[in-house]
Formats: sequence, C-alpha cells, structure tokens
Amino acid sequence: MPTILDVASIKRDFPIFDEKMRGGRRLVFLDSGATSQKPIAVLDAERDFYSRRNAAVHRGSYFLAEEASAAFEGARQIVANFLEVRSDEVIFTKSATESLNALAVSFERTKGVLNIGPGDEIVVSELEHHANLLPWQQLAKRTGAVLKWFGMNPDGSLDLSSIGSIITPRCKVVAITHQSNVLGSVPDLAPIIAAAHAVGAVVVLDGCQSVPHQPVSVEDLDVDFLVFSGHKALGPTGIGILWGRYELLEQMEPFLYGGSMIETVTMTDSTWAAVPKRFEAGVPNMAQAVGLAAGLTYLKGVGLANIHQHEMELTKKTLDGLLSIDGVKVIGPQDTKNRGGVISFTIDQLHPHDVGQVLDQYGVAVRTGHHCAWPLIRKLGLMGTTRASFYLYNDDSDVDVLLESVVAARDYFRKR
Amino acid sequence: MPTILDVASIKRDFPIFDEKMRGGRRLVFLDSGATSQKPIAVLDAERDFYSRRNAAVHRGSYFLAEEASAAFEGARQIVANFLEVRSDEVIFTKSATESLNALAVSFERTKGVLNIGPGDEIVVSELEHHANLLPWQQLAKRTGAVLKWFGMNPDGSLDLSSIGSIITPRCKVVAITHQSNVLGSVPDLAPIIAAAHAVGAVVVLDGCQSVPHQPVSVEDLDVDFLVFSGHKALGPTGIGILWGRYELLEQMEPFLYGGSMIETVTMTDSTWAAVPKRFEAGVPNMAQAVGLAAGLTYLKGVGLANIHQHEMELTKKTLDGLLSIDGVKVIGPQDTKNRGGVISFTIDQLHPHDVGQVLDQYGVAVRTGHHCAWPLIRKLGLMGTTRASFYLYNDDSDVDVLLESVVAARDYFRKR
Amino acid sequence: MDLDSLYQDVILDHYKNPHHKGEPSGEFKVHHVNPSCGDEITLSVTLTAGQVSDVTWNGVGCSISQASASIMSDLVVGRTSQDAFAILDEFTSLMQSKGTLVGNEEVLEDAIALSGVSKFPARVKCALLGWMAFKDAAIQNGAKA
Amino acid sequence: MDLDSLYQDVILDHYKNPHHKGEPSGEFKVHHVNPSCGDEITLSVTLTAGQVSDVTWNGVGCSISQASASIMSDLVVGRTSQDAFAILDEFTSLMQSKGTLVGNEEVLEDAIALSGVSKFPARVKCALLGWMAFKDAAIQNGAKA
Ligand SMILES: Cc1ncc(COP(=O)(O)O)c(C=O)c1O
Ligand SMILES: Cc1ncc(COP(=O)(O)O)c(C=O)c1O
Repeated sequence: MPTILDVASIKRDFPIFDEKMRGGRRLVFLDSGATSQKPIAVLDAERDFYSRRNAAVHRGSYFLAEEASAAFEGARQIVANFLEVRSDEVIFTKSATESLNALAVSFERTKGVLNIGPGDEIVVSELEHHANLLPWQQLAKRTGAVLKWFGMNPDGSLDLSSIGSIITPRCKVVAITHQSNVLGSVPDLAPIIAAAHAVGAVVVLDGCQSVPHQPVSVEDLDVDFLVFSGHKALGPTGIGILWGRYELLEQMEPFLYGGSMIETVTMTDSTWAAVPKRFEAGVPNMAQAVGLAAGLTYLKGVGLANIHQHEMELTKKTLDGLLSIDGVKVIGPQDTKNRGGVISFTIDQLHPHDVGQVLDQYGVAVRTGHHCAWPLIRKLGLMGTTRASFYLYNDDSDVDVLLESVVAARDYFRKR
Repeated sequence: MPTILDVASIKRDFPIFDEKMRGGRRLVFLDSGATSQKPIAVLDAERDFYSRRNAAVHRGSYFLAEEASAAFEGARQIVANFLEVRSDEVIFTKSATESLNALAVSFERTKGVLNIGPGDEIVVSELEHHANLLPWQQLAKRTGAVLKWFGMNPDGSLDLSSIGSIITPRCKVVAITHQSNVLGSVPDLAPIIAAAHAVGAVVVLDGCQSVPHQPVSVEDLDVDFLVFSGHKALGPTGIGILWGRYELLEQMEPFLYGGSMIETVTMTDSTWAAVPKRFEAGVPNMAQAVGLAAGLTYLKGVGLANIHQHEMELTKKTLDGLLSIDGVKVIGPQDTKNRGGVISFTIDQLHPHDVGQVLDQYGVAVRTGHHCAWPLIRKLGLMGTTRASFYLYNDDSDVDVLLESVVAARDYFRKR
Repeated sequence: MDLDSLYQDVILDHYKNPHHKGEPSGEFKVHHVNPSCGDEITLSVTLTAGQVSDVTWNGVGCSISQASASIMSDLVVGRTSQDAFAILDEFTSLMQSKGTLVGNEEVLEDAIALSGVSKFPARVKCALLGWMAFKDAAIQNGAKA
Repeated sequence: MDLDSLYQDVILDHYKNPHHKGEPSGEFKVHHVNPSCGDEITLSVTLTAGQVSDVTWNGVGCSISQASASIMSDLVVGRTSQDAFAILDEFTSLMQSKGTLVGNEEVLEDAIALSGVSKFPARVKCALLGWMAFKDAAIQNGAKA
C-alpha cells in the first residue's frame, strides 16, 4: 500500500527501532497513545542545551543565562507557532496531568467569575482519561461543586440527548477530551462547546490524543484552554503544555508558588508576575521545553495533516484485518468515521494481559487494561481491552505483524 | 594550592567548559547555587533511556515497558541509597518548588493530625528562598493558619532567642532551609528541630543548597521531610525529590490527581494507590529520573565529603581575597564557620547588576539581585547582592579570575 | 517460545477450573485490586484454632492472577497460618527472583508452575494478587505475620 | 571592551545626577518592579491639556534603569502624550533589536546612548522599567496609547 509518508526514512530518525525485543524480534511499537518514541533531533536539542547553553533562565545577566533564556523563550515561541496562539499564552508544565490539575486548583483559588464553589457545576464525559476526570471530581468534592457528565454510547460517541440538562446556567467549566485514548472515538464537540459558551462556561480541551496527531486549531474549535503532553508528541518526558486565552489566564491565581512567578514578596504578602511566568514557579524544565520544541518542529516538517492521513490508512487496514478475524471484537467505532488512530479490541474471553503477553513475543508493544479510563471500561462491561495506537513511524508491515500476532494469541489459548 | 579533587579531570567530564563566553573568554561558572552544569554521564543516561528503553512505565506489560519500569524504579533506588532512606519514601516531582508546594497542599487536604487549618501555626525563617516561603504563606492565607518565622541576624544566622514563643504547641509544621542560598549561612537546626518535635510538629528541610554539596543524613538531622532539586545536583532540569517518612506519607492526601496514582476510580469516587505512586500522577519524568540517578552516582563517585572540603577551600580563598579588596563587603558569615560554598558580596555603592555586567566580561557567571529571597535582602537593607557559588568543577584559577574581575568592576565605575 | 514456560498446563487448568472460587462469606473479607490493569479479587479466610480452615475468593483477572489464587487456596487450606505464611514468603521470593531461583517444589507444589512469571516483571503483580489478599485477610483475622 | 558601548558617559552622568528624580506627587502614581532583580520605580505624570507637564520618579536600580528613567523624563516633558508615546515606541524597538538597529537620534536624543543595552538581553528590562511606568501612568491619566 503506498502511503503519504516515507516511513522507512522516518524510522531511521528514531534510534529505538535499532533495538531488539524479546527473542530478537524487531520492535513493532503500537503504544504511541501512551508515549511516543523520540527522534534524534529531540535528543540532540536537549543535549545541545545542556552542553552549550545551560544556566538558570530569567535570573542571571551573564552570557550563558542569556543564551538559556533565549533557548527557553524560543521554545515557547515554537510551541505558540505550532498552536497558532500568542506566545504569552503558552505555559510550560510537567505534563498534561499537571496542566489539568493546575486549572482545577487555579479555579478553586481564583476569585470572581472563574471561581468554582458550592453549587457550581463542572461537566466532563465518560470518555475521560483519569487525568481529566479526577482533578474535577476532587475539586467538586473539596468545594461543594457538582460534577456532571455526558454518558457514552457503545460506539464511543457521547450521548448528547440531554445536553440542556447537563450544561445549565450553573455550569462553570466543561472539560472534555478531543479524542478517547481508549477507543479512538472523537466526540461531537461543537454542540457541547456552543452550549458551554451559551451559559458562560469555559471549555477545557484535553488534546493529549489529538494535538500530536493532526492539525488542531483552538480558534476553529473555539475552546478556552488546551492541554497536551510533550512525551506523546515526540518530546521529552517531564513536559506538558497548558494553553489558555490571555484574558482568562490574566485573572487566574497561581497553582505553584516560588521563585520567578512573583512581582514582590514580603514575609506576609506577595503579588504575582504577569502571565505566563505567574504559572511557572521555580527553575523551569528548560531542556525539556527545548526538546519539545524540536519535537514539534519535526512534526511540522512531516506535516500534521500528512500524519493524520497516514494514521487513518493504517487504522483502516487494521480495522479491516481485525474485523475479519473470528473471535476478535473491535470496541468503539467500527470504521474510520469520527476516530483517530487508536484501536481497542478484545479476543474471545481472553484477558487483555494474556493477549498482550503473546503479542509481546512478536515484538508488538500494545497497551492492555483500562488505559487510565476505568469508568469507560466499566460502562462497556469489560475487564479491559488491548489497544493498538499508531504514529508517523508505523507502517503496513507493523499492521501485518499485529494481525498475525492477534491470530496467534487467539489460537494459543483456544487450542489448550 | 593543592586540593582534594582532580578538578582538571572533572572539568573534562562537563562539555560546557569547552564553550567560549563573551569576548572568547573561558567559562568561570560560579552560579551552581542557581543550577549546576551536567557531566556527560548524565547526558548519556538520558539519551540511553530514550534510545533503548523508552515506554510508559507501570502501564504496559511488553518488553520495552518492563525495561522502562526497571530503569525508573532503579533510579528511585539510587536516590534512596544516596539519601540512605527506603526507596518507597522517595517521590519524584518536577522540582524542589513542586515538592514544597506538594507538601503544603497535601497538608491542607489531609484530615487528621497533619491537617493545617485555622489557628494552626506554620514556622519558617527569614532565610528562606521564595520556594520555601510562599507555599506556606499562601497556605496560611487560604486556611486561616498563622505564619511565624525566625528572624535573621546580620551574620546570616537565625535569632533563636524567642524559640519558645515561635514554636508553640499550636505549631504543625516547621519548614526551614539547610543552608541560605544567598549568604551560604547554615542555621543552627538542632534546637529548632528538637523544639518542633517536642510540640509534635513535623519538620520540612529545604536541602536544595546542601544535598548536592555535602553528606546529608535525614536520620542524624532527624527531619521528617526533605526536598531538593535535581538540576542543582548535576541532574537534568524538570526533576525534584520529595522524601518523607513512610508513616507520614501514608496518611497524606495526593497533590496531583490522574493516571497511575489510583487504586479504583468511578465517575464519582476514587481511592489512592500506595506511596510513592500516590504522589506521582501521570506518565512520570522517566528520563529525568534516570538522569538524576546518573548525576547522584557521579557525585558519590567523587565523594560528597570531598566535594564539601574542596568547596570550603575555595570559599576560604575567596573570602580572604574579597575581604582584602577595598570597597568590597562580604554579606553574611565573614569566615568559613557555619557556612557552605555560597558567598554574597557588594562593591562600593554599585548595583549588583552593574557588577555582574563587568564580571561577565571576564567570563565569570554569577548571580545578581535578590536571589529569590527578597525578605532576606530587605532585612539587610540592600538592593541585592552579587553571589558566587562553588561546585566540584571549580578551582583556584576560577577564584583568581573572580577576584580580578571584582577589582575591575570596582575600578571601572570608580574611575568614571 | 518462552510463552510455554509462562503458561504451563497447570496454570491454564487452574484458570479454566479455579479452586475455592465462590462468594467469599467469611467474616474477614478483603478486596484487593491491581490498579495498573484493573484486576480485582475479593477473598475471605476462616481460621479455626490457628489453622486455615477455609479460603474463598472471587474476582476478575488474567490467567496468571486467577490460576495463582486458585493454587494458593489449595496450598494454604488445612495449614497453620505460620505454615501458610512460610509458603507465601517462599513464593514471593520466587516471583521477585527475575528467573534466578527455581523454587522449592516440596513447599510450593503446583505453585512451582508459576516460576516462569518471574521472568516477566509486569506479570509478577498478577501472580501475587491473591497471595497478598490472603495475607491481608489472615492478618485481619488475627494471624501473626 | 563591549562594556564601554554599554556604559557610555551620558548614562553614567544621568546615573550620578538623575533628572526629575524626587517624590512623585502627581495624582496618577504607578509603582513598577523588575521582579528578577528587585529594581523598583514609583512615577507620576501630570498631563496639562494633552501635554506632559511633569514627570517625577523615585526608585532603586542599576545604572541602566536609573539613567534610562532620567533620560526618558527629559525627553517626554513638554511633549504631547502622542509624541511621547511615539518616542517610547522608537525606544522600545531599539531595545528589542538585539543590536541590529542604531536608533533615530533626532527622536531619541540622549536615549541613543542606551542603544548598547540591546546587545545584552538581560538588561533590556532595566532600560525599559521607567518607560513602561511612564506609559502606564500616562494611560491611567487619560492619554491614549
Ligand atoms: C534554598 C532553595 N530552595 C528552593 C529552591 C527552588 O528550587 P527550584 O527552582 O529548582 O524548584 C532553590 C533554588 O532556586 C534554593 O536555592
Ligand atoms: C486523553 C489523555 N489525557 C490525559 C493524559 C495524561 O497525560 P500525562 O500522563 O502525560 O500527564 C493522557 C495520557 O496518558 C491521555 O491519553
């Protein structure tokens, strides 16, 4: 099958594909939904920072400190360009998880319209990753706010039939995923976002599974906050992004307190620096910011639309293959409509752990279990799924090995 | 002057020393109090992780995920050995700043004896870095607790004369620095810790300036929590450590909510995983943990006691030099008693920024300003200081260049 | 293929026909989960005069966790709690050995079949789930660890 | 040595003998800080019929920030607020130019002496401190940006 990407040459940029798995097998990495592999460009960018420009940013006026600050703020600009937003709206966190917790805690601390207190309503969905459920669930418990959610249909879409009773004038925040990390399904966001804005609520989009894989425009989507994780976007571990509209960020209280986020400090009182510094306490994850910028630059070079098209081709082939294997069930969307390159499936009555173990013998790296979305798995009445997820470095032959190993897993336990 | 360390060979392990500063000068890096430089061993450890073992830890059962988990948990064990504590007492955060905020927020959320609420007292000191002042100051504001502090004497020691009225039976937490990041002074901790424990308070030690530079025993110090930052200890940016006694951590509520820190989750309720996972939500900073372990291993190889002795020799030479330059004032301890390798000074009426600018022309990297400890600077009636801080890669010739450049700075502005 | 050393026939037999599985009815009932995969077990222990007179468990999980709970139940029922804990210690060491130990067949009997698990670190927790639940329930029941 | 291009005589003169420095007494008084070094300025502007009739400032800071505030005050007093803002824009561009612009001496007069600052990114904020305070105070005073 011809594809839009030159995967052979892309693979050469990722040193991990030189490694041998169990039994000397090559790596068939189908777990990019959990974390992505890293191109040399990212490794080099980090190393270059440490070897040539390392100093604490924003704090020194010597040469190296200037270099470090330029590298760090340059990285911020690259992220901003990638998202097509203002650079002072881009906040470096340690992960999407931190970004989401930061929002929840900031809303708790902020006075005024953004404050979340008793009786206020927070809306999520049954699709959410724990990272976009628990911070809100616990915020509701702490403050007396009410957590509400959109239910999920068996095909992985959201039930919007009672949208009017879910998003009410008491709603302050709607926090929702752009794409399910379990099923790959993409919820119909437009009516939800419109309803949220109609009642004056802000919309937080969990872009962990979308931003690294396709063009995403906060402008077109009309969301107010966006989060994603660097490590799923070719970047280093230990870095995430929180983007928010400046007018909102400006009103918000800090999440972490410490150096570099202050304006003035006495023993008893403090005032805060302007956005985005207000939200970046301490010596920041400088090298990781620089590494993430290199990762996003690499993605842009390949082209996000190309990556998306490529992944959808692999997804189609995989769906066709899985659906034709007796005993295999695809969970969630059965075709390529309204989904991304993440596919969950089950085999016979097999536990996903046992499935994954056989796949591992083929060098196939997939995720098994509840994928940090336990409510979704419960709703489906499952013990878990096996999940394959694609990225720009996967190709047809990866799909072939996956399908071969799925048949082998089924047969291994059937025959015994 | 003979020294205990072979600095020439150490310097070769740090690629940054090959870089040229302004005017082609070599780097005289005297800002390790802000951040340390990185040896090749650390750069290689991170690269090796990304190139050979990268996968999401604790979540996959495939080969790479096992390798990643082994690397990450192996790093935890190395940190634990370094601190001589149990490995399940070691929590990876993004920075010392996050570690301290995590404690403050966890105490706020935790029910029972560790809870901090109205009327409870929190004790800090005037020596604190903003990172160990603001989280407590703001916690007090949020909860109605009372923030109290030990005042600082002009020599950088703490005024313990009214210890009995500062640490009272209402005290819940004493959070204090092991060494001032501005003056290098080491407060007399023993009476403070004894007084805290006598009233049942827990003691949080900010080890940012001590742990990377000398042997530190939480056992001997008898503290309950210890924090430090990886990037000041040869490690990568984006990683910090929070150590706590298991019996305390076990009682504490999480700080961040998300994947991997849960036991069970429904839409409305969740329970938490055991310590330390409870405090590590999301895909963690895996590569940074591995890098930090390599940094601590390097430090152990050189020997912490040797590093301390080396730094104190450089400190003595620098103090002698500075004190003999007309117009220069050393701020804080005037000799090597009760201090580490951090020296603040002023020149004539010059603003530290102007001093730093001249030093920069000599390739000398120092920090100028309030060093994120504004209350301390105000207490001294200064606009800021110039600060030189040492590490294992500094040598006598670095001190010589510093002293030469200090004289040049004085003369540059004096003669005009 | 390594797989056969992991999935020995004994294991699949116990998986298909687990022993002591049923509604746990004893007084001291515990519920353990393996949060990384969602496997759950509920287990109760009855101690009579220092002896494990009954173990009943229920739950969902992979073949390893189910078989291991089944084998464990067979092993501990009828023993003193000290003896049961000794077996548990032996089994835990074997699991954590990363394939370096072979295990004492005298003590572990059918559980020897699980020795292959120790080469797959991610599965060790599956094998230990039932054993940890047993230990917890027995201690709550008054047994000394 | 680059240093002389940064610390030109004009700058040190203004530093030693700052103009318009005193207790700010105008109605619209602002307080700005440079949080990374702790430099502070308090500044008030008086506008009379759209013209900057007075600027008074006080504060602590490095030679660059003090000289720049002094030079700025000289430049804006007696101008319309539009003209003052135009100078400010010119000056800001020069500061952010990383040494690539020379600056228009007609417009900037003494402030041209600060052009060397643009080569030292960490000092740009020092040079802009007074100017930003002026802008803020003038806008609060009713001047249009
Ligand atoms: C004494 C002290 N505490 C806390 C911190 C904060 O560390 P970080 O910025 O790495 O979080 C620092 C360093 O900046 C410090 O020197
Ligand atoms: C949809 C979604 N949201 C949030 C997260 C949390 O990301 P991280 O663990 O990198 O913080 C993930 C990934 O684990 C995810 O897939």
